[in-house]
Formats: sequence, structure tokens, C-alpha cells
Amino acid sequence: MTELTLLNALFSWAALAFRLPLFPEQASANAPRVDALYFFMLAVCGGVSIAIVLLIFYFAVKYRRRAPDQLAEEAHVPIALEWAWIIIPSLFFLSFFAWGALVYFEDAKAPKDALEIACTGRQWMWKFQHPDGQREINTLHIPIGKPIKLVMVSEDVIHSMFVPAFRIHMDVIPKRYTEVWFEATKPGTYHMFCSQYCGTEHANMIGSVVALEPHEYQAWLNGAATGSLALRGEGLFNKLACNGCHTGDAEARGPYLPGLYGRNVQLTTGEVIVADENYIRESIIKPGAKIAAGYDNIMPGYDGQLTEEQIIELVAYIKHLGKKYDQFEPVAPPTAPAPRPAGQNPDQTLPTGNVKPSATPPATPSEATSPRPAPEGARPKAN
Amino acid sequence: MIEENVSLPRIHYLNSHYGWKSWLFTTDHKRIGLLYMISITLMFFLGGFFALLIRLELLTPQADMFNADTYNKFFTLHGVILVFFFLVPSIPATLGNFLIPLMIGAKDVAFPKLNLLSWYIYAIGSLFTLWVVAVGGVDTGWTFYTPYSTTFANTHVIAATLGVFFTGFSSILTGLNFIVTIHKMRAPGLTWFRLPLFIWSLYATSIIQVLATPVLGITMVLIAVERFARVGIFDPALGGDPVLFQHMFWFYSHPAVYIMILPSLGVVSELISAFTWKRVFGYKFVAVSSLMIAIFSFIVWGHHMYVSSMSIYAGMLFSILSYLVAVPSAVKVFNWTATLYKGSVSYDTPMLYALGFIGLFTIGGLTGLFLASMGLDRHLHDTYFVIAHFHLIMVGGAVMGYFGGLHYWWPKMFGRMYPEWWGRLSALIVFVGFNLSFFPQFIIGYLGMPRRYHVYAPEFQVLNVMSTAGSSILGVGYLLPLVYFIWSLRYGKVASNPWMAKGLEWEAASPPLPENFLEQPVVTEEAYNYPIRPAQPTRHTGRLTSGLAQPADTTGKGREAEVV
Amino acid sequence: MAHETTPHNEHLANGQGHAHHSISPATCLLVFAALVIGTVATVWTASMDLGVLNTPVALSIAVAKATLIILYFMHVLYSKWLTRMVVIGSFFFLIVLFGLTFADYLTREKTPEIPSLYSSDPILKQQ
Amino acid sequence: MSNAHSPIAHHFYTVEQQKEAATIGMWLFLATEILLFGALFTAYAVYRQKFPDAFMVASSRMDWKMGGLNTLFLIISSVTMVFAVSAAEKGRRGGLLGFLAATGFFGTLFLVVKYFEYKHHYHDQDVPGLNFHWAGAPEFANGAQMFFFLYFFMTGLHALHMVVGLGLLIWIFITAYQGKYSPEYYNPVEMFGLYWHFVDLVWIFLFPLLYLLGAHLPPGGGGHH
Ligand code: HEA
Ligand code: HEA
Ligand code: HEC
Ligand code: CUA
Ligand SMILES: [Cu+2]
Repeated sequence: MTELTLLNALFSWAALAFRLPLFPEQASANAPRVDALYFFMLAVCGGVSIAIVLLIFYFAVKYRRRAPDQLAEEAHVPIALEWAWIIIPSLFFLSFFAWGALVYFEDAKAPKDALEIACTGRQWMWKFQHPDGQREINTLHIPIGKPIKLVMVSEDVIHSMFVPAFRIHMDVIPKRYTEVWFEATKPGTYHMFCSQYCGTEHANMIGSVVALEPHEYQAWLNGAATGSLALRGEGLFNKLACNGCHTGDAEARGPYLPGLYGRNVQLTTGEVIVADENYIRESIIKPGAKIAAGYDNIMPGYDGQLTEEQIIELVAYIKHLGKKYDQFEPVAPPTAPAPRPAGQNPDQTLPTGNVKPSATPPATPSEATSPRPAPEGARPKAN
Repeated sequence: MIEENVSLPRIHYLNSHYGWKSWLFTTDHKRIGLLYMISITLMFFLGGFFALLIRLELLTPQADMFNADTYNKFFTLHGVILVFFFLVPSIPATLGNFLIPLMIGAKDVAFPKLNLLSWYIYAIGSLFTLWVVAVGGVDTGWTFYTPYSTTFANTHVIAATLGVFFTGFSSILTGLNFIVTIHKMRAPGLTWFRLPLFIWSLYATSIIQVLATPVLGITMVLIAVERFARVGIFDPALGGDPVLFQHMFWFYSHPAVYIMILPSLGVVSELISAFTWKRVFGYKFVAVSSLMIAIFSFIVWGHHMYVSSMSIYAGMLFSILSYLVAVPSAVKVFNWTATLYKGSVSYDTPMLYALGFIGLFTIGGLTGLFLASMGLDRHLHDTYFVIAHFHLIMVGGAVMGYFGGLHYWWPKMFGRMYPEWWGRLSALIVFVGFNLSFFPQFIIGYLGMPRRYHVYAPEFQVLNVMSTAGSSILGVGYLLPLVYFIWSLRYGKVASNPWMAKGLEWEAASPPLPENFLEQPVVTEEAYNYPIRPAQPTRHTGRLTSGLAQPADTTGKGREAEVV
Repeated sequence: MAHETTPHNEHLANGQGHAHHSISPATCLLVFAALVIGTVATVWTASMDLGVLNTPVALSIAVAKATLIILYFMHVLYSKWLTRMVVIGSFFFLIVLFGLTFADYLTREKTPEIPSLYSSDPILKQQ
Repeated sequence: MSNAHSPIAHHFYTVEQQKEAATIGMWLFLATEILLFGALFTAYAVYRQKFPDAFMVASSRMDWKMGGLNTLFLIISSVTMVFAVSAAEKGRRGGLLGFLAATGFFGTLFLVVKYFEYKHHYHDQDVPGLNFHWAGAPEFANGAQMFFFLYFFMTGLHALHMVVGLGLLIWIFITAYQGKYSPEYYNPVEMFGLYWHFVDLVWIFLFPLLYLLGAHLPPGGGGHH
């Protein structure tokens, strides 16, 4: 997309020359696609507006009333014009629609191997939890060159996750997970805004996304490690005596949970649904809503007894149970700068029997092949 | 503008009865139109005042004028007041009320008492809102999104929703009245395709008012009930679904944006015709496009919800339907432009507004297309790009149309002219101020500044300063007409039909008689039947004086009114 | 006045005039019987478990009853096109409200997985 | 809407014009009512889709016999209303008054039954926002709450329409008693009839949706185990 780069350069130049920002940073894989559509529409619509305005000017001057009693002149305008200006714009409109839908569809679903980060929004802060349990507030560290999926839920009202440099946007809703994904392409620090009005400090529900080179991210992770999500989920699972029913043996009163995530579940109603985060979540807080075929509705509901974070942990644990080892994509490079504290690796603390731990995780491909410069060159944005 | 030598009719609707009772208990559509005009003018300046406060705060990135809560109340009240209490009733309830019976040759609207009732209901709604303003405001945004509005806000949400509920009711009654009036009260000979385009657009508007507003009404009541009784109709904590609220809200509020713009589109059609002395090109297409806009307006609401977690298939559907509604809008723009071709274009104040309207509406509408595209809206949603989009349409479009119409029909309403020079000057100021206010916001929006922020990142400041500067110029542009309109009521030059415009309304006296026409008019010709000179090889030979001496007198009826 | 005689004024000209607006007592009682039978049928079918058909059956009966009331008791069968248009129009927009809202609810959670159009994109390819 | 005292208002030219205006006006008003209730029906549908079982269980706490009885009352009152209009059309004042009285009678019966239902529900702690307490299976609590909210809101709004209708009916009755109506002018009676039938129509949908949903469940409700 050379023409885009050119335009981008033009805008940056304008920004420098006049200290007038005109165009947001393009820092995600998604951003150039959105911008391409933007420039296409800008060209078409700008062209049409200019044409209309010029035409009006021209007519208005040419046919101005020169004498107070000058009448309009008989004009022969073919009525076929009407159809022309119904059909031709419609075709353009269709192209806008199709392109826009494609851009959206393309990014609707995160790639399977996306790194999942849990995000909780609440009045008025953003909380994040990395897969290994590192938490942060209002700042999100991510590796570049890797799809990141934010699984988000709100603790109170509707918020909206907006990172202009990534051109992403998604509402964060209470009691339901929404997700958004992106892949940062440029190291740097970017704005993160809440864009859905959520009360007094809405304008201060802001933060920054710190995009790092993968190895730096890893270093950061190690520095900030506070225990694995799934790990704490496991603790809860035992503490709440979930394991009393979901024992995994033949006489168990509850279904066998490993492998549940992403699998089809047959319900008593005959319906078959995919066990995604929302299903698992619902199964915990309102088990009676959808009952797995072959089981009685005996599981107690935990609605109101668990905080959102605890539910996230439980869900993470159950998802974790489900994953086969080769589905994991640990972010740890083979030569991690600092060794993990013992017991911090989720893969080594899973309940035995269901998932076999593996000693050496494969290398991160992005790390191996990343041609990008070190982040020193990246210019941090004001915040 | 043509210099006329006329005098006011001896008895007209303004002086036929005296005293406050003759106003507050009137059933005369013209007087009710004026009651509305006074009320919405108050609301306009109140809402505009909040706009100035908003812009003042946004002059700097920090919160140095107002704190967060105050600012949040400002934009909420600004939106609520200007949308529900100014723009929705604006053209229909003032110009529409005044002109529909005149334009279709009727003595009054079909249900005069209902008409008065609707003003009272509007007044009750306004009182609720003014009460909210007085006791401390409301901070939910004009969209009242749940669960914030129902469970978390601690401002006067119930009173505000009830205010909206009442004004909605009033809007329903107005629309109902207009539909029946247009169907049943037309003068003999006035067939559908002889109606002025303004009537067509108000007819289309009324359909939306009648069919969409009840949904808003009940939604507002549900919010009030949920807040009051703490039941969980939209509260996810109790099993409710906040996205359902959005569906119900936008089912009204998207069509509502066409309640706001359609009447203006109608006014502009009238203006373009009157100031080119020409029939609007493609009359039937323009007429039917109003109906099409009204019908399509009901099926696009989801474009406000692309990132609300709505299903993406529904998003697709809404996206393509949104483009559908742009087609009839485009038809109008192109036809107006074509009307100018070989017209006799004069630049009186109303025409300046009309020309400004076309440009700004087009750009506003086209940026709506950016938002309607799912891929782009994911970046643009709830940024200043949206703010700029709808201000271009609502202020640069709808409000300009209203002002244009006001200037155009002012001599009809009061029998006197406003000062033309001042009129043109204020039109110019409005145009300049407007563009300075809102064009920078497109850029701020694409850069990513979210709306409803009273503090913002410093790099957005330059553009925000421009916007604030523009809004103060705009304020001057709006204050001028307020002054010279009032001035003209007393000192303006007496006028009857200074534009030499056609249409039944111009055949009544200016100001019209209490009963509008002495005798029921009979219509025998198309709308906008201006005399036309034959196509000429050279431009300057085609000047005809005949037909202009009595340009309006083509039906031969109703003219007596003027010489009473 | 010139009203009824003007050919252009379509509604006034080809109206039914002031003829029979109300239906005959016999029709009325027939409709009444049908409504009562409908009510009994609703209750009766509801007492059985028809599975997924529970609601469709109940709603079909309700729609049938409503249609009878609209057509006979409210004279729409004998009204002008305009009245009919109002009735049809209001139900049409009600269906729009219903239909498009459910276009969302019924297709939720079924986010598609379409093959990437940008799969040639070097950035994505790395994964 | 139109002036009841003189057969034709000043701004109309013919009786016919006035009458048609009133009819269309009334129908447009009913169109707004259709969308008003329609929005609630949409909400109902959404929540029923969200909580299918809870709605069923909660609905089995409704007394469908009372609902059925009320359906019957409303249908009868609709029929008497039809007769009232046709009596007015034929200029039979006695018939008009009699049928109006019958309509009012059955309408009042409806409200009386409704009152007892509400009272019963109040007693059973079924009223969200007031004293809602769900004794059944806990996982149905939210859905049941939603069901009862919709039940009270929809039937309440419907009952409000009935009350307004009865008020109008009294006014029509008085004016009819004063002999204001004639075969030439009985607009208000006819318009009121439309309104009354519409209220009946809403109930025809409310009844199966609210009362009969769980009718095939064992009586008593509260959960199906
Ligand atoms: C009068 C008011 C009005 C009008 C008429 C419109 C008209 C349109 N609006 Fe706008 N809109 C609003 C008021 C209005 N809007 C408001 C208030 C909001 C914000 C609400 C809030 O969240 O607070 C909003 C928000 C809004 C959004 C949501 C943005 C977001 O929150 O993310 C969208 C998305 O699709 C949208 C789209 C459109 C479209 C497609 C039109 C179309 O109808 C425009 C049609 C017109 C044209 C297209 C111009 C003429 C066409 C031509 C000259 C043809 C050109 C030919 C070629 C291109 C070949 N609008
Ligand atoms: C009809 C609708 C309408 C109109 C006319 C306007 C007019 C204007 N609007 Fe607004 N606006 C909305 C509808 C409208 N707006 C809506 C719906 C929102 C969204 C609210 C929300 O988010 O919930 C919004 C939001 C909105 C914002 C975004 C706030 C935010 O998100 O943080 C801004 C910011 O610039 C703005 C500015 C303006 C300006 C400068 C004008 C100018 O055109 C105003 C010009 C008028 C005047 C300047 C008045 C002149 C009067 C005087 C000078 C005297 C004043 C004193 C007395 C009281 C007598 N508007
Ligand atoms: C009293 C026994 C019992 C306890 C305690 C229990 N469950 Fe369950 N659980 C069940 C039964 C039985 C089912 C299947 C019926 C259903 O879907 O509701 C089930 C279903 C589930 C499912 C859905 C599985 C599927 O395949 O559909 C999940 C997820 C789940 N439970 C998680 C948990 C968690 C987490 C806890 C603890 C916080 C827990 N359960 C405690 C009995 C129990
Ligand atoms: Cu959170 Cu705005
Ligand atoms: Cu919209």
C-alpha cells in the first residue's frame, strides 16, 4: 500500500510543519486497512461534494437574476438523469458497504493463537490480567507482532475500549464477555480511551497501551509476575468444592470439564451449543439456564457469590483444562532473561491426569523471525 | 426581494382578538404556531448557551472551567434540550402549523383543539426539563444509556425522562394532526402531485412521528420505572439487557433524526423554487424521496450499535440498509442542483441559507456514510467525527433550513420584512462560524478524541481552539436574527409577497386572516407554476414583464384577502 | 361545496359515503362465537405440551382472533384504503421493530470464521 | 376531538369530511398504541428468549382461569359495543344506552377480576419493586422477576387503558342520554368503539403470552422438580 504510506508521510509532514496533527498513528495490522477504506471514501465523497459545490456556484453565478423581472429560462434536462443519479451513487454506496463489512469481518474473530488478556472495566479504570496472572491497571503491556485478544467484561456500567492507534473499538458490558483483538505493529505507547459515557470520570478512564518487542514483553512479564490466572482459578475450584461434583470419574455428578472449552455441548433441550466463555460463565453463575444433556439440574448457582475477577479466574482455569498442550503458545522465549519462580508456570501446576505438562515449550515464532527494530527507536506518545 | 407597495390587512389573525386568553386558549393554527415559535426559541438559546459553555471548557485540555460533573450535565442538557425541545418540534410545530392549512387551502388543521393540547403537553415537558436544569441537571447524555441511567447516575434522570416522554407525546399529536389534515383538508383540485414539496416532507415527517415516538415514550417510562422501583428491566445485575435498551432507543432516535431533517429538506425545496422562479426539477422524485426516507429511516437504527456487542450479521444488515436511506437523500441534492440550472437565481437571505444548507447537508450526509460503514465506525464510533457529522446535518442542515424558512415566511407571518442587509450578514456569519466550529472536529475525531470528554490529550488542543472560536462567531450569527426579527415586528417595511413566490399560502393576506381564506380556494395548476421564458439563443433578450405584475394571481381566488 | 364533485379529491369522491358502517347482528354473533371458540382453543392447546409448537399455536390463534376483531368489529373490512393502510402500516413497522431486533438476538454468538482475505499479509503470516 | 355540540365544526366543509377525519385520526392514534404496546411485546420476546424456562415456571403461577374469564368479559363487552354503535347508527337511543351500560358493566367486571388477581399476587410477594420474593428455584429468580415485571407493566398499562376507556364511556353515556347523537352524527360513539375494541385486542395477545405459557406444567409453579 504505497499510496497510503505516501499519504501518511504527507500528513506527518503537515503535522510537523504546522504542529497540527491530522492523522492518527498507524500502529496495528488493522489500521492500514481501515485507513485505506477511509481514503477511498474520502476521495469519492470529497470528490462528489466538491463537484456539487462547484456546480452550485457555477449555476448560481451564471444564472443569477440580472434584472429584477428576469424569468427562469426553459431548460431541457433529460429525465434519464434522475435514474443516473439514483443508480450511480447506489453503486458507490454498495462498494462502501462491502468494503466496510469486509474490513469489519476480517477482524471480527481473533485468530486461534491469539494471546488472551482479560480486561475488566469499571468506573473508572481498566484492569488487565495477563495469562500468567500479571495484573495491571490502566496500562496494558503487549508484545508486537502477535495477535492479542482482549476478553472484556464490565463490573458496573457499559464502557468501551478504544485504542485509536489500533483503530479498534468495542463496548465492555456488564455480565457478558465481549472481545476485541488486534496486532500491534510498532513499538510505542498509545492512548487507550473509554469511549462510552460511563459517569463522572468518564474522561479520565484513560490509559496507555505499551507495545513492546516480544523479548521485552517477556522481560516485563517476568518482572511483573503475580501468579497465574488459571492457577488461582484452580485454587478457587477446589475451595468452592467444584471438584466435589466435577471429579472426572464415571460416577461424577457433574460433567467432565477438561476439553469443554470450544467443544459442542448437547443440552437437555436438544440444542447444541459451543462452550465459549459466556457459556462457561453462565454455567457457573446460572447453571439452570442451560443444562447439559444427561445431567440433573443440581449444580448450585454462584451468582452474586463471586466477583467478576474470580469468575474470570474460574473460566480461565476451565479453559485451561480444555487445552491440549500443543495448543499453548507460551510467550516465554527459550532463553528467558530471568527464570520463572517455581510454581508459576501454569503448565506445571495443572491437576495431573488430564493434561500432561511438557518440559520445554517451543520457541515463539515471532521472536525467532521478528525483523523489527528495537523499541528505542519508537517514539513514546504523550500521555 | 421585490419592493412592493402594499398595506397590512385591517383585520388579521394577530389583531382579531386581544388579551392573553386569546393566545393561551386559541385554536387558530397560526397562533399555535407562534406559541411554539416562542417556546422553541427560548429552548434554542438555552441549549445554545450550554453549547457555548461546552466549547469554553474545551478551550484547554485541562478541566479548568467546570468540573467533570458539571460538564457532563452541560452536554446532556445541551443534547436533550436541542434535540427534543428544539429541533424535533422546530419546523413542523412552527412553520408547519402555520403553513400547512394555508398551503392546502384549509381553514385550519383537522383537530384544532388537539393542536392546542399538543402545545400544552410540550409545555409540560419543557417545564420538567427546565425544572431539571434548575435543580441540578442530569448527566446521562441525551441517549440515556442503561445501566448508567437506571442504576448508577445520581442526577435527575426520572424528571428528564418524563420531560422527554411528554414532548414525545406532543410530537405524536402534531404528526397525527398533520396526516389527517393533509389527507382530508386539501382544497378541491389540490391533488397529491400538486402539493408543495414542503407538505410532502411534513407528511413524511408525521409518519415517523406517529409510528416511532411511542416506542421512545414507553422506553423513557421503563427507565423511570426501573429507577424508581429498582426493578431490573435493563439492569444486567438483575438479568436485564442493556443492549435491548439501545435497540428500543434507536428505533425511535434514528428515525427522529429524519424528523429533524425532513422538514428542512422540504423548506429548502420551497426556497430553491422560490428563488429561482422555477419548478423544482424532478418534482415527483423529490416528493417521493421524502416518503422513501421516512420508510427507510425505520430500518437502519442498528448503525449506532456496531460496537455495542450486537451480532455482526445484524450489523451488516443495518449497514447496507443505512446506505439505502442515502439514496433518496442524494436524489434531493441532485435535483436541487439541477433546479438552479437556467433558473433566475436571486440571493436574498433565505436563498443564502438554502445554498449553505445544500453544501453542509451533503457533507454531513456523506460523513454519515463513513459512519455507516462497519469497518470505519469501529474507529469512529463515539469520537468527535460523529459529533461533527451530526452537527453538520443538524445545525448546518436542519437549523439553517429552519432559519431560511423563517426568513422566507416572515413577511407572510407578520406582514413585515426583516432588514435584508442584516439578514445576509447574519447568514454569512453563521456560515463562517459554523464551518470553523465543526470542520476541525472531523479531524479531531479521526485522530481519536472521544466525545463527552471534558479533559483531553494536549495534542488535540489546536483544533479544539479553532472549534471554540468558531462557536462564538456562530453565537453572534444567531443573536443577530433574534434582534432584527423583533425589531422588524414594529419597524419592518410592510410586505406581502416580496419574493413574488407562488403557492396558495402567498395568495392569502399577509398576515393571514383568522379564517385564512375568505372563500375556499380551488386549485387548477401544478405547484411552482412560474412563468418561464422560452429557451433563448442569447440570454439578454428573454426578459418578460408580463406575468410578473400579478405573478401570484393565477388561480384568481383568495386574492381579495389582501385588499381588505 | 365543490368537495365531493371534484374528481381530483380521490378520498372524498370515491368514498363509501355514509352507508353501512356497522355489521349485521348475525355476523356479529358469528364473530363472537368464533372468538369464544378461539379462547377455549387457546386454553385447551396450552394445557398440552406441544413442545416448540406451544407458542406458535397460541400466537396463531391470537392473531386469528385479532384479525376478526379488526376486520369486523373495527370495520376495517368495510373501510377505505386509507384506514387499511394505517392498520397495515402500523403492523408493518411493528414487525420491523421485532424483526430487526431479533436479527440481532438470534444471530449473536455466531461470529463467523471466514478465511482471511489478508492471509498473504506478511504480518499475519508469521503466526 | 371533534365538537360534540354542533354536528359540524367550523373548519370542516362537510359532515362526511369531518367524520372521515375523525376516523383516520382515531386509527392513527391506535397505530401509536400498537407501537407502544409493540415495544413492550418486543421486550417480552427478548426476555422470554433469554429466560425460557423461568418464564414458563413463573407463568404457571398465573391463574389462567381468571385470565380466561376476563378474556370472555372483554369479548362480550366488545360485542355489546358493536351493538351500541349500530344502535347509534340507527338512531335508537334506548338501545344505545342499554348496550353502552352493558359494555361498561363487563369492562368493570374485568377490572374487578384484575383487582383480585393483583391482590393475590401482592399477597404472594410477586410484585417486583414492591415485595418481590422468589421462593422457587434460585436460578429462575432473575427470569421470574423479569416475567412479573413485564406482567405487571403490560397488564397495568392495559388496565390503565381500560380505566380511561370506562371514563370515556361514562362521558359517551351522558351525552347519549342528553340526546346528542343522531344517525347523522354519532362519531364519538363510533370512535370510542374503535378504542374499546383495540383494548380488547391487546388483551387477546396478553392472555396467552402471560397466562398460558406454563399452563401445561403442574400447577403451583415454583420450579419443575
Ligand atoms: C438530522 C440529523 C441526522 C441525519 C439526517 C443523519 C443522517 C445520517 N446519519 Fe447520522 N447521526 C445523527 C444525526 C443525523 N444523521 C446524530 C444526532 C448522531 C449521533 C447520535 C449520538 O450517538 O449521540 C448520528 C450518528 C450516526 C451514526 C452512528 C455513529 C456512531 O455513533 O458510531 C451513523 C452510522 O451509520 C450515522 C449515519 C448516518 C447516515 C448514513 C445518514 C444519511 O441519512 C445521510 C444521507 C445523506 C447523504 C448521503 C448526502 C447526499 C448524498 C449525495 C449528495 C450523494 C453522493 C453521491 C456519491 C457518494 C456517489 N449517523
Ligand atoms: C439540534 C441540535 C443541536 C444543536 C443546534 C447544537 C448546536 C451546537 N452544538 Fe451540539 N450537540 C447536540 C445537538 C445540537 N448541538 C447533541 C444531540 C449532542 C450530543 C450530546 C450528548 O453527547 O449527549 C451535542 C454535543 C455537542 C458537543 C460535544 C460535547 C461532548 O461530547 O463532550 C459539542 C462540542 O463542541 C457541541 C457543540 C455545539 C455548538 C458549538 C453548537 C452551536 O451551533 C450552538 C450555537 C448557538 C448558540 C451559540 C446560541 C447563541 C446564544 C447566545 C450567544 C446567548 C446565550 C445566552 C442566553 C441563555 C440568552 N455539541
Ligand atoms: C452439586 C454438584 C456441583 C457443584 C458443587 C458444581 N457443579 Fe458444575 N455442574 C454440575 C452438574 C450436575 C452440571 C451439569 C448440569 C448443568 O449443566 O447445569 C454442571 C455443569 C457445569 C458446567 C457446564 C459443563 C457442561 O459440559 O455443560 C460448568 C462449566 C461447571 N459446572 C462449573 C462448575 C464450577 C466452576 C463449580 C464451582 C464453582 C461447579 N461447577 C460446582 C454439578 C455441580
Ligand atoms: Cu468508562 Cu467511559
Ligand atoms: Cu442514525
